[in-house]
Amino acid sequence: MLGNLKGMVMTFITSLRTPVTAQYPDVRMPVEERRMGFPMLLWDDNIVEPYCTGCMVCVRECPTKCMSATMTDNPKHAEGTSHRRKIIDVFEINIGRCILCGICVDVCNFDAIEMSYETELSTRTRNGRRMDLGELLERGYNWQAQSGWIPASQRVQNSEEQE
Amino acid sequence: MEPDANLVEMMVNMGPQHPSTHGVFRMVLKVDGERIVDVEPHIGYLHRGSEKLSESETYSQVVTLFDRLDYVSNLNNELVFCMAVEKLMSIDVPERAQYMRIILCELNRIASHLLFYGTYGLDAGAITPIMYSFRERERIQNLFESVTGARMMHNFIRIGGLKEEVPVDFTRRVKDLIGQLSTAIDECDTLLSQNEIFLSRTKGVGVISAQAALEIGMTGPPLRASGVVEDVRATDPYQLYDRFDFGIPVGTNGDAWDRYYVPLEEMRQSILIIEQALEQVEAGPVVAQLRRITRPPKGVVFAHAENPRGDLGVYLVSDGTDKPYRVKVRPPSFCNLQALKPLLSNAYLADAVIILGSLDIILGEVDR
Amino acid sequence: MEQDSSQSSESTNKDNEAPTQGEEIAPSAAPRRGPQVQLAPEMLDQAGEGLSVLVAGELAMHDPVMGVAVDQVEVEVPIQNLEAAALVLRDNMKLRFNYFRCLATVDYQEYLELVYLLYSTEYGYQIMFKSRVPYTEGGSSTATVPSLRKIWPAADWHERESHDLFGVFFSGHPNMEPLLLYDEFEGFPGLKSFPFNEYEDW
Amino acid sequence: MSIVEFGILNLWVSGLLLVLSVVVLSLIYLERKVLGRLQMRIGPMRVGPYGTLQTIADAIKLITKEDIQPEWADKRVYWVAPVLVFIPSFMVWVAIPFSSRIVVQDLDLGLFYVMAFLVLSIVGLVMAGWGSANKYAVIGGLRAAGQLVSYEIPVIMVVAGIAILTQSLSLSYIVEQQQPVPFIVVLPLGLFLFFIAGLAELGRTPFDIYEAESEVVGGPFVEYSGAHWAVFFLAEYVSTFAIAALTSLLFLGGWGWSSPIQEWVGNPIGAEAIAFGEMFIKTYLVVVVIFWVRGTFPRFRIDQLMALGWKVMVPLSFVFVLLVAFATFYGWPWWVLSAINVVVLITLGWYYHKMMHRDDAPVSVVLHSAREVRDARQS
Repeated sequence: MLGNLKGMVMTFITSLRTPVTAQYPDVRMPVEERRMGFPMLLWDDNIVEPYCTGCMVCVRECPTKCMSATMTDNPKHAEGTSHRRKIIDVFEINIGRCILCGICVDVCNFDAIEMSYETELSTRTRNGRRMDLGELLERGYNWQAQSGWIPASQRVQNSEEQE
Repeated sequence: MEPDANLVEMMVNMGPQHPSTHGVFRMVLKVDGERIVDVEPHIGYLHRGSEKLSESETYSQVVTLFDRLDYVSNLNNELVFCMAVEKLMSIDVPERAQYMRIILCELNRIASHLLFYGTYGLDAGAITPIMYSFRERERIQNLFESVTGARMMHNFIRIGGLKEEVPVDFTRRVKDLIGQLSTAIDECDTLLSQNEIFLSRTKGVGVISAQAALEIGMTGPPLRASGVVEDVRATDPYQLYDRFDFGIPVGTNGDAWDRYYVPLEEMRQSILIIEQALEQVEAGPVVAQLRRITRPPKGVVFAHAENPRGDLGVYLVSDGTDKPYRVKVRPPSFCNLQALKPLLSNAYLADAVIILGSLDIILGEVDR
Repeated sequence: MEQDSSQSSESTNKDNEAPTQGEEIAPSAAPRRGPQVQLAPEMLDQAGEGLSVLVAGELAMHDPVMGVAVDQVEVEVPIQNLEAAALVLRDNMKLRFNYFRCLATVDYQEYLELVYLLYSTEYGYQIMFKSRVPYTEGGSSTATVPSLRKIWPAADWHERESHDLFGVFFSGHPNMEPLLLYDEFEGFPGLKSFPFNEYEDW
Repeated sequence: MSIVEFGILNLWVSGLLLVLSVVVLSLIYLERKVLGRLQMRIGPMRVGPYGTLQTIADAIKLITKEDIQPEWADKRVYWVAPVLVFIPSFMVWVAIPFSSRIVVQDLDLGLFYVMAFLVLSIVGLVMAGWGSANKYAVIGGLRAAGQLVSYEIPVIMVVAGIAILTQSLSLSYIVEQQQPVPFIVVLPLGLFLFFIAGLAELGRTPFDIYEAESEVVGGPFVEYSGAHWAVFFLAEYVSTFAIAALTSLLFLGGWGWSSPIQEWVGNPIGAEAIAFGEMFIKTYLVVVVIFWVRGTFPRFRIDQLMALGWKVMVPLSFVFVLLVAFATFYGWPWWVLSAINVVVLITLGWYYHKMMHRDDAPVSVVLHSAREVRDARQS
């Protein structure tokens, strides 16, 4: 009997607390800084071109083979304005197949790919969420502007300067 | 079998779509009124061929497959595979990485046991416990999100250490969290454990002796509930578990209530481990110096660890390339599920749910 | 953002195309770096060495081949001695391997290897108990092995799984029905020779 | 019966149907909100202000949904069952007063009538279970039959005790009899028995065994969908409200507590409104307690339920009737009856507690030190 009464008291006390749930589209729970949303490509503002050189490392390392990429010669390198000899030509990610593991970010040698905090990208078709280079770069550009992202190489330099 | 005139048998098909089979699990019950005469479990609805898939993926990619085995204790699964590869390559993992692994894995154990607590309440017909446990589980997952970037499929424990250093406020957050968790576990305990109706539902139901449990190969909390002191963390310490002092809850009756209470008590012990680990951990690197591509030497290795559901093992065969030759997972839920048949014979139909729930199976791991 | 349906239906084609385009520049199918195959380290501790000697002595009648897998003792017996050796492992008072942890089947392409991972709760010993099964039908399946289900009841589902994925037939097992795969499934997908790329999209 | 009288009766009945529908909608909303609060949720919030229109949206959804009939179902039985469940639960309300005048027909045998109709819904449940051609439904239907029949006895016995005490079967008269002291004080044991047996009659947690969704997936209702399922749902909530109303009529003094205010107001319409309001609040409070119990307890097993019914509830209800009969016969003052009731109730609770915690150690899980296990293994 005591256990039952204790349980009743317990639920009664709980009912006096503030609810822990939120009304989702109106109220959004805060997203952590490291949130791994969908991958996107970053934009180098200094040279006005993508960071990505199309080296295919992420394509090879992706566990679900959700990416495909091709590279071309970088015209800006010929002009002498860019240090990138090659540049990405075609890039596509099938977001529906992506499992958000973050391996592509780890293996990238050029800081070209990052995981955004975007999570709401559902569609009704089976392979309906395929993103090409333009879309990925657009997302990346917005994300960079929002989060104040700086490339890892510069981050290291900054911290060294501080020391 | 002789035909019994008094026995009116009926086949009841439970699952694969049933609210309390915890996933796509099906059992065909032969019942006589409300009493179960025989049971035939059917698994494999979630068979994704993870072991076979592993053979065509590189070692770093296999970790993502292990995330999806027991999908409520992801970090624990990752740890086992990484341990196997590290053993094969004889990598010395930095101590800080090992401590962080232990903290994260114990938190994941708590999260997993909380899920068990909630769903077991649902099995017994109480609808509130799951909300209590999910409130806490969300807190743990928020912490995981801040550390690993994902709420469930983390891919954070890597071969040789961790993916990256934990955030700056990690220690503070974990301390806050375990404070909240210990009160919440007490609340959960008050709500359900000593409730008379719950006691009458679970006490003396689905009893299995220690001898029988060992024979049928049970593992983890269900085995300990039968009175066998068998915890990989203590009997075959891995990582730095030999540096911690904690209790191993062991049941005496081997009934459903013991199988329910052992995980509940384990959560408290996990909090103790986390506290000790936070005290002991020191600054340092979190990943060993390794080549970029993991290419273990040729050979076989077996590594195992105590997962929330029991002793998860990995039998790994390497042929010296960057992809495993064979990965065999020793799934604890699979082994526990084998005990269903002896446990269910001569039980009540309503107890089928209670007993199945007390085994705490995760179908992602049973079927792989 | 709407993609036309024709594009999404050609998903498999597209994925196949991508590597071939990239191959011209980044040859992903290049031969792997040199054949410097090392062997796994052997890290048997004192207790492990003791166990190795002990097992070799107790199983002497059954032609054991001892080995070491990093930190565990391996023992291999011929398939005809499997059941007798298993009985010794379980019942010998110095060994008492009373806990059946797992059965791993490995396809080495010339033979199948059955690995019984055993554990003694009394002494804390762990052992890999192995046996080789030759292929019977030109590298496919249906090798017959005595079932160890009577010795360790826990072996029941593990043997069924092995039958399911590798086609090892355990004689004396009462219920050799498919466990993980569905009833109509043909072939043994665990084998290396299973044609995996011919996947039917449904 | 003249044509005018008939018309007035019709108006009453259709009014009752309308009111009951609104009440059921409010009950469902209330249940979701109360359960939400008990579980730290906010409950429905989307449709209408604070989600008030959520149940209406659900009702519309249920009505417009396709009615599926299983191929092997016994069609007539299958379609008639919901009606047979709904009609008795609705008919009960003909005799339940909400104040001395707000009632369809204040019958002299009101209590008898209510009890007679409450039990009838079993037939519908068993028919639903049988007609669905589903094993879960059959098991659920059989469970329902066993459960409802066995818990009918304690309910009737408690009601008989009250009838003995008040010497009447008229609900209005019973309310009047509780004028100085409500029966919750005089007969706490009766309230306890009535409330528990009432929960079992309704099939609500912890006695929702015949529709246990984790075992028999909804029991007799498993194959129903759309409007027919909605009828079952409606019936369940109407019955819940009826049991709550009966509890407040029989034990909480109905509309009697506010009689000084009613006299002070003087205006007959105002007095009626106050009486109705009091009764309404009491009934809803009982309903909230029912929901609160639902939010806390797991459910019994069918054999435990039967054991509780036949070994505890039925004997106790007989004891209760005898007690009341003796008190009435010898003319004991009310506080003696109350004291005996309390003593029996406490003894019962203590005994139950002892029974459940028979073993010396309430927690059968012991802790082993990992360090010791480790050292023992290494040596």
